Amino acid sequence: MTDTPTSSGKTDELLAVPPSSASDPNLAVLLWRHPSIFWGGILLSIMVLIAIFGPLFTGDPIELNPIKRLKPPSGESWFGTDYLGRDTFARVIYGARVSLVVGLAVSIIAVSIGLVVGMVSGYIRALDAVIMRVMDGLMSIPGILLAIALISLSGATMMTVVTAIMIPEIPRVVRLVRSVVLSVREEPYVEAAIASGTKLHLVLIRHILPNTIAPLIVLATYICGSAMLTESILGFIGAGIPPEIPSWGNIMSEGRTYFQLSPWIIFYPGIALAITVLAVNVVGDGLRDTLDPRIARKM
Amino acid sequence: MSRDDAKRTDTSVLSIRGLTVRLPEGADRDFAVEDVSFEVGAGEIVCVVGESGSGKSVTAHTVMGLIPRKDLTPVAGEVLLQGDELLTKSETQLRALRGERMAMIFQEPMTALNPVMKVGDQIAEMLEIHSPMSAQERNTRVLEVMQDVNLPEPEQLFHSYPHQLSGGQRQRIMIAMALALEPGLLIADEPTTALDVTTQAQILELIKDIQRRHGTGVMFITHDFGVVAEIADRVIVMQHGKVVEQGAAAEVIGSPQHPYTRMLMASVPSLTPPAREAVDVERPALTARNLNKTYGSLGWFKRGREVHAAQNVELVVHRGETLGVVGESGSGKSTVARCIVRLIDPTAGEIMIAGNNIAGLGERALRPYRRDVQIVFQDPYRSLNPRRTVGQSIVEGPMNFGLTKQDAIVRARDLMNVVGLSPDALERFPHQFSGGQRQRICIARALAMEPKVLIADEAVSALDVSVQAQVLELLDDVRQRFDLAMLFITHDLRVAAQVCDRIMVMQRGVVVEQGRTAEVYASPSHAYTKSLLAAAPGRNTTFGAAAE
Amino acid sequence: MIGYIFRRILATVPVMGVVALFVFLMLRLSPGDPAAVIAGDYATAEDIIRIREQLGLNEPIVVQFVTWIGSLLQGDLGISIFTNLPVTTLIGQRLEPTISLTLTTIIFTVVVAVPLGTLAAWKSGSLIDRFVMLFSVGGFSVPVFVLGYIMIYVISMELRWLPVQGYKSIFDGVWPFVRHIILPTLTLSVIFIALVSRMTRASVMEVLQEDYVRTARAKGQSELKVLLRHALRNAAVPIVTVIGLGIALLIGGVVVTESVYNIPGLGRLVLDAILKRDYPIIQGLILLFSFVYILINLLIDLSYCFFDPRIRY
Amino acid sequence: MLRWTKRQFLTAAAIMLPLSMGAVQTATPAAAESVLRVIPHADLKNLDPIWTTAYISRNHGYLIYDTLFAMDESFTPQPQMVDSWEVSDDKLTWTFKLRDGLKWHDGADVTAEDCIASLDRWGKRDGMGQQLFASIESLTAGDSKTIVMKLKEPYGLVLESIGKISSNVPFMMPKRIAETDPFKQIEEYVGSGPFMFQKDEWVPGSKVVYVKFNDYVPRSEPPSAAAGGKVAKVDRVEWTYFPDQTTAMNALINDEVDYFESPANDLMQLLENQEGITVEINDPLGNIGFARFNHLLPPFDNADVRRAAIMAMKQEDYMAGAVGDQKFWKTCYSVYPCATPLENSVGSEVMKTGDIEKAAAALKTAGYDGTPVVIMQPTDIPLLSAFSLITAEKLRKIGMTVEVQAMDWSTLTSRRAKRDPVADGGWNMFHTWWIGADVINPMSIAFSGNPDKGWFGWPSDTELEAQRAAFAKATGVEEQKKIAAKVQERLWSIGASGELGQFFVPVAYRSNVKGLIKSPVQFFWNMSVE
Repeated sequence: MTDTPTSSGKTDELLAVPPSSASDPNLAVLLWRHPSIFWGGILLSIMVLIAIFGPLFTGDPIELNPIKRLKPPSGESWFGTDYLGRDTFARVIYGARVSLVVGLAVSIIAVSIGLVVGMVSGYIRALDAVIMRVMDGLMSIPGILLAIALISLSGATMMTVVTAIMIPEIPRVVRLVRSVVLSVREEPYVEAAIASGTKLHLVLIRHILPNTIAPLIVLATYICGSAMLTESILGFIGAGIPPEIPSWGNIMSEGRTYFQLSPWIIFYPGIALAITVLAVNVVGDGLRDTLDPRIARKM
Repeated sequence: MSRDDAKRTDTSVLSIRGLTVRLPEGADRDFAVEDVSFEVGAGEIVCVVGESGSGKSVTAHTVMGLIPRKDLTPVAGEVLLQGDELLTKSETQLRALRGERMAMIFQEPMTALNPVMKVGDQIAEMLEIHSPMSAQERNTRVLEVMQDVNLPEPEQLFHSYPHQLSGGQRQRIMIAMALALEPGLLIADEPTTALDVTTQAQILELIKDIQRRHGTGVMFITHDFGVVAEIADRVIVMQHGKVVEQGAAAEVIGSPQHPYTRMLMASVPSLTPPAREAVDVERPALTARNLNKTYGSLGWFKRGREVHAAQNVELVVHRGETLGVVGESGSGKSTVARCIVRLIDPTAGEIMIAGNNIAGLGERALRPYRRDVQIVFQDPYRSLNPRRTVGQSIVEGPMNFGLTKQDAIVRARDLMNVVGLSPDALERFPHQFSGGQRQRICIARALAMEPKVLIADEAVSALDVSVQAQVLELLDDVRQRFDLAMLFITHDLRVAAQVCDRIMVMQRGVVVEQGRTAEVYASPSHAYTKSLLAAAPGRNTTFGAAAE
Repeated sequence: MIGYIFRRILATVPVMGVVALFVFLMLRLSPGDPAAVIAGDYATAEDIIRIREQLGLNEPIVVQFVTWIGSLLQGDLGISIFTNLPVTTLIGQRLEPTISLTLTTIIFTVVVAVPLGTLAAWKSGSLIDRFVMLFSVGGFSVPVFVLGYIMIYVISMELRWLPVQGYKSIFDGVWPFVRHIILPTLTLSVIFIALVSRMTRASVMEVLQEDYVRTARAKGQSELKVLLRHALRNAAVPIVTVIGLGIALLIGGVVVTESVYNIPGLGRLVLDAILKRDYPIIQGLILLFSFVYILINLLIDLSYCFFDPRIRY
Repeated sequence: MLRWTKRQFLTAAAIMLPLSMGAVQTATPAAAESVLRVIPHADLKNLDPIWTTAYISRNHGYLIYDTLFAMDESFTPQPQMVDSWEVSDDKLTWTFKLRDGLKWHDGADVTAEDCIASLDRWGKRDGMGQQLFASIESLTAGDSKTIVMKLKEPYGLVLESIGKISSNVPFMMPKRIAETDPFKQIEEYVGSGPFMFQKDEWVPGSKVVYVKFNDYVPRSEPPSAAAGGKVAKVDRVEWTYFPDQTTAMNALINDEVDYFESPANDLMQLLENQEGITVEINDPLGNIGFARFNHLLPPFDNADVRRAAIMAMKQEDYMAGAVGDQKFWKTCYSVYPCATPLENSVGSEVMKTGDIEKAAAALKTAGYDGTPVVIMQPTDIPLLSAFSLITAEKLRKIGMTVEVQAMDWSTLTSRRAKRDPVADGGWNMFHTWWIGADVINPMSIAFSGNPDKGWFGWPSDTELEAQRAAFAKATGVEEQKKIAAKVQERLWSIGASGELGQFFVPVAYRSNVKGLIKSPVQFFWNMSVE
């Protein structure tokens, strides 16, 4: 059916405006049209600033003070203290660093690996079947379960946690990249490049790769959000980042027993986590709507 | 306003007066349509013609009340349906009118029908909404209208889903649905554009027939002057949201008054092939022998379902010559083109370029021959990488073959001149160009490779008629200038007549006829060729002043 | 059709193989030693070695794998290291609560999320849409356990409306079952509702752009029927798909939810097993979960032809 | 092509649902039965209290099995299954006669043969059992109710051993079960205790059910710890395990359970204020916090370094930090639990120091060379996790290089068995606690000085071993006390372990529960629900 003549598209004609290109969003217009990106971005920037500079201004997040354990929020310790008398405020501020690092590390690594694997899978037919079976297998194992198993079996370090959260995310990336590659490789401009003797790796890098960037940025924000959430759940279950590192998940996990006695231990990191993940997701939604609303179905 | 407007108002089913619709902020102009006035009388077919962006569809959708009101706001004028003002009606009131007193059919019947509902039910839905009929009565009536639009075995088709029908049948279902309640006004928005030429002829015939029998007023939107010539009683010509000319069909087509109309008419390619210089037959640039492409193979578990997209195709194109490949969708003409460019691998046969068979070469061995065959695609919006400048796109190929960047840019600048664009435009991105300009860039990109063979795969099909003429001229020009062998793939017999030295007609993967263009058009030997030519709309009409 | 089902089932074999191999290697290559755990506080090195031998942990890894796959094919998931009971028995005991919880969650989710998403798509850009989107983004942002605790605290402890914890079988009475399942279902549903309503919205929004919706409106069809009859059914395939893919998410949530509400289901079983290095249970359960996931997604694939007559196998 | 209508689909789903659920059998108690609903301190994973030392399995054992002797409140062995016993003058022949009316849950009579097989199996697993059996020449049945034990040499702890209150308790099982390989778990659960185990209702990881054994004949004496009459006063005991403390507490408050065996100390504030809930300390001995060094690896292969580290460990800090409310802990510088017969203060100055500066000075003198200390932190056990963090902070303050390695308890248990250098997966320190009853005398493995057979950490001290051997043979109470003090002095002088204080885990229960027995072990007889 490739040779059916079609008009340039009904909506274009209806609106009598030339088809806009997705590749040149004017930033000001973009923010104006999508206030969610604006507000989400501001929120996220604040969190990033807190993560970077916050710990410079707070007390020591790991200093023990058994005498002052489980004290409610006060002028001295704004978010109260935990069961070892550590300052929850300092810990929550420091936790922002941990959560963001985990979120970023997971999304960047997962996207990078998934990008390579997805491109290979989408372009090299011989490997496609094998790779996709492995990805199907990986995808069929519930992510959290896989992460818990990996971590508790290989020992909890920052590295293993990031790896364990990342591995279940890879199939999503691979599938997305592969679907983009499969659809873009049929584009006439890709065929034109092939017809003019462009080598495979150049075709992939010049013509196909750029098409994956927009959806990948969006997916990366979602992965970042869900990685932070997963980190907290792992921490809660007791299979997360080493507990001496005050990640939000760990703080909440340690406050678990004291939920009714000292709710602030769970409340503040919970709020911080929810706000951060919310900001990340809102930015992701905004980017998705801006870059390509149709991505929604691929994710 | 013309003098007989006042008189006609009484019998008008649709009367549009001074309609102005505002575009949302940020569009390239303020109004989608501006001060548009025309009438559609009962029993009359009024064609609204214009190129893309002329506002013809907006007008139609405004009448139906199907425009998104927050984006497109009617700010002035009135729209009277059988005397009732539509613009002031509430959504509920409009809903009652739609289907009952005005109905619409669309360009692409495949997408216009709900894919998950039986077609019979979709027609019945129309009755269910507007009439108090029982289910039994509805079904009877559905079968009646299906019979009315000449659908074979309506009882059986009733229970079919859209994807099980052919394109023509689907459009008949749409028409049946639109006419189920015998509305006074039928709006047809490019209803035959997506159809093959033979089907198109049948559907046009059907619309005319039905309209005649039911006395319906038809507002027919099209960009194809052949169709206009076939069907129109009166013609409204629109440009940039304004009506530039209207009048009886014969007058507008035969002796257009407005310069724009005249230009349009002049651009319509004639079905009569012009005289062309004879071509040196001794210089074959491309030869295909016994070319076959079969899809579908035996998988481990799948039963083999084979499709012969191309069967035993033989062709020769000489330097300086244009070979046209004509056929309807599914005829295999694009498959042949893509095999020759080796975007797909032929299943069997030989493709000889400069004495070498490239049919079975691997990618590495093939690369040196890539430059000899270049292709220009149909869709100008997808043929250029939107993220790379025009210059980058053009120099990519030559640089693959060892040209330095400077030399490649020099060549690109030259070629931009050749295709009629400013060399300075190399720094720009594709979205800054119109469709016709992009197609020129694609031609420049192909030429940059210094090919021996240029394949134009429906290269002008997506363009407006005025742009189409220019691009055709350019193609013919470069063929001569660079002594190219050109393979011109098209479904449009008019276009083929203008540029091809020889013609090859394909049907279901097989070449059914081959010969010099003038001869084939004058005396087709194969029945299929005959039917194609007979179906070409407006074949008996001369567009524009004959003198021009 | 039957041929297709057969092929699809056959096609799950390599996927299950991948899962099995992956799970096996992951467990065997990890540093924890179940023998030491079993031996307990007072064990000597010799005891540990003896236990290792009993468990066959000294065999070459390939032999262990082959042995394991062999018994797996006979439906034998092995014996739990700690409780000395067959894994199949342990899974059997825990099946009902987990199935009940997931089913009530899926039903509740579909009942809530699909109308919500459709409404949001229809009123796209409106206040309702904003609210639904906010809820769906919010649903993705709050950790399940925090939600669980808050619900317990407010609904069970402060208001005393529902029990705090536990599970009652539906066979012991519908009312106790319902009372115990409400809170876990609500907790588990939030993220799932967020997911499904967001997909419904996206999918319905896309369908609403389609020509046939315009056709339906051109017929004068009412908006409600346009949504129900034309939009929703065409939007069904991606919605159903996301429900299937979401099963993995759901199983993850089950682990936490069962912990918080003290429901003796598979989620807690697997969590306990992982923390105690009870290899046979971990292997068995991850395989079971994967199998269920693959099976459900197979069923969903097959359901496509119910939603979309264009799809034939 | 298979075509399903929507209705058919729903019907099919409705049919399949109960089918899949029907596979699970559930039983419900009859309405009139009295049920004691308990949240046990741990999940019962193992049903063989001889095979495992897990306390939860021991508690399970006390429900369904009986013992020959049992400790009373003053930790004196009293006869339980035994009716009367005699010791020959040379203290080499012990003759025990069983009570009348003892029956197994399957209806058979309890015989001497059964008991001998049971003791045999226990003697192969339990540390005290191994010691006892090393002195036993023969163990034979006189008649169906008489057990005759002949010793090679006089042994001071015969009754203390077979009346041992905590793991592994020598529970009596029928001969056929007791003949199971001691290194394999038993697969049949028949005892002669006051309750019967309901295997059908057991859901590992969640629920355990016991019902009253109607044929049990309790002794006539009032209950006193493990001794005295074991009268089952409820028809059913149901254990439901809660992994989540908050949920468990809420369940108790909401009257969904009756008895909460080991609530976190911090929850006590909340529970105490609830109407209808009683909180009390049921275990007079409590638990002893333990910081264990690896004596094989530097820097803790040096006794002076160990002693310096111990000097830094201020018990108040550990107890306040990890346990909290002062109601639930006290300092205790005796290696034997305070308020038990062998408590003393010999040599404990080092533990009492609790001073960073003094410890730092001592460390300097000891010649610490900066070797890093790897502390294993079991993150799934909050108390030990806190101990680890507090130790780490203290050791850093006295100038040691410390690396805290987080892991779960099961990883820790496997890793602590490794004697390899740190680089190869070894370790320097971990924390745990002993229940008071387990360290009540020098025979506890916690005090071993034999690096081959001793407990993880492997102190090597021949003098310590000699003293412990002497204790085993000592027969008089005063002599035992004297030797015990010597053992303690030796333990402190080699810095075997740090002791972090004595803490008590209270129980919380609804006020309609009556008849709790004060004891370091949780017993369920004599308890009733009103």
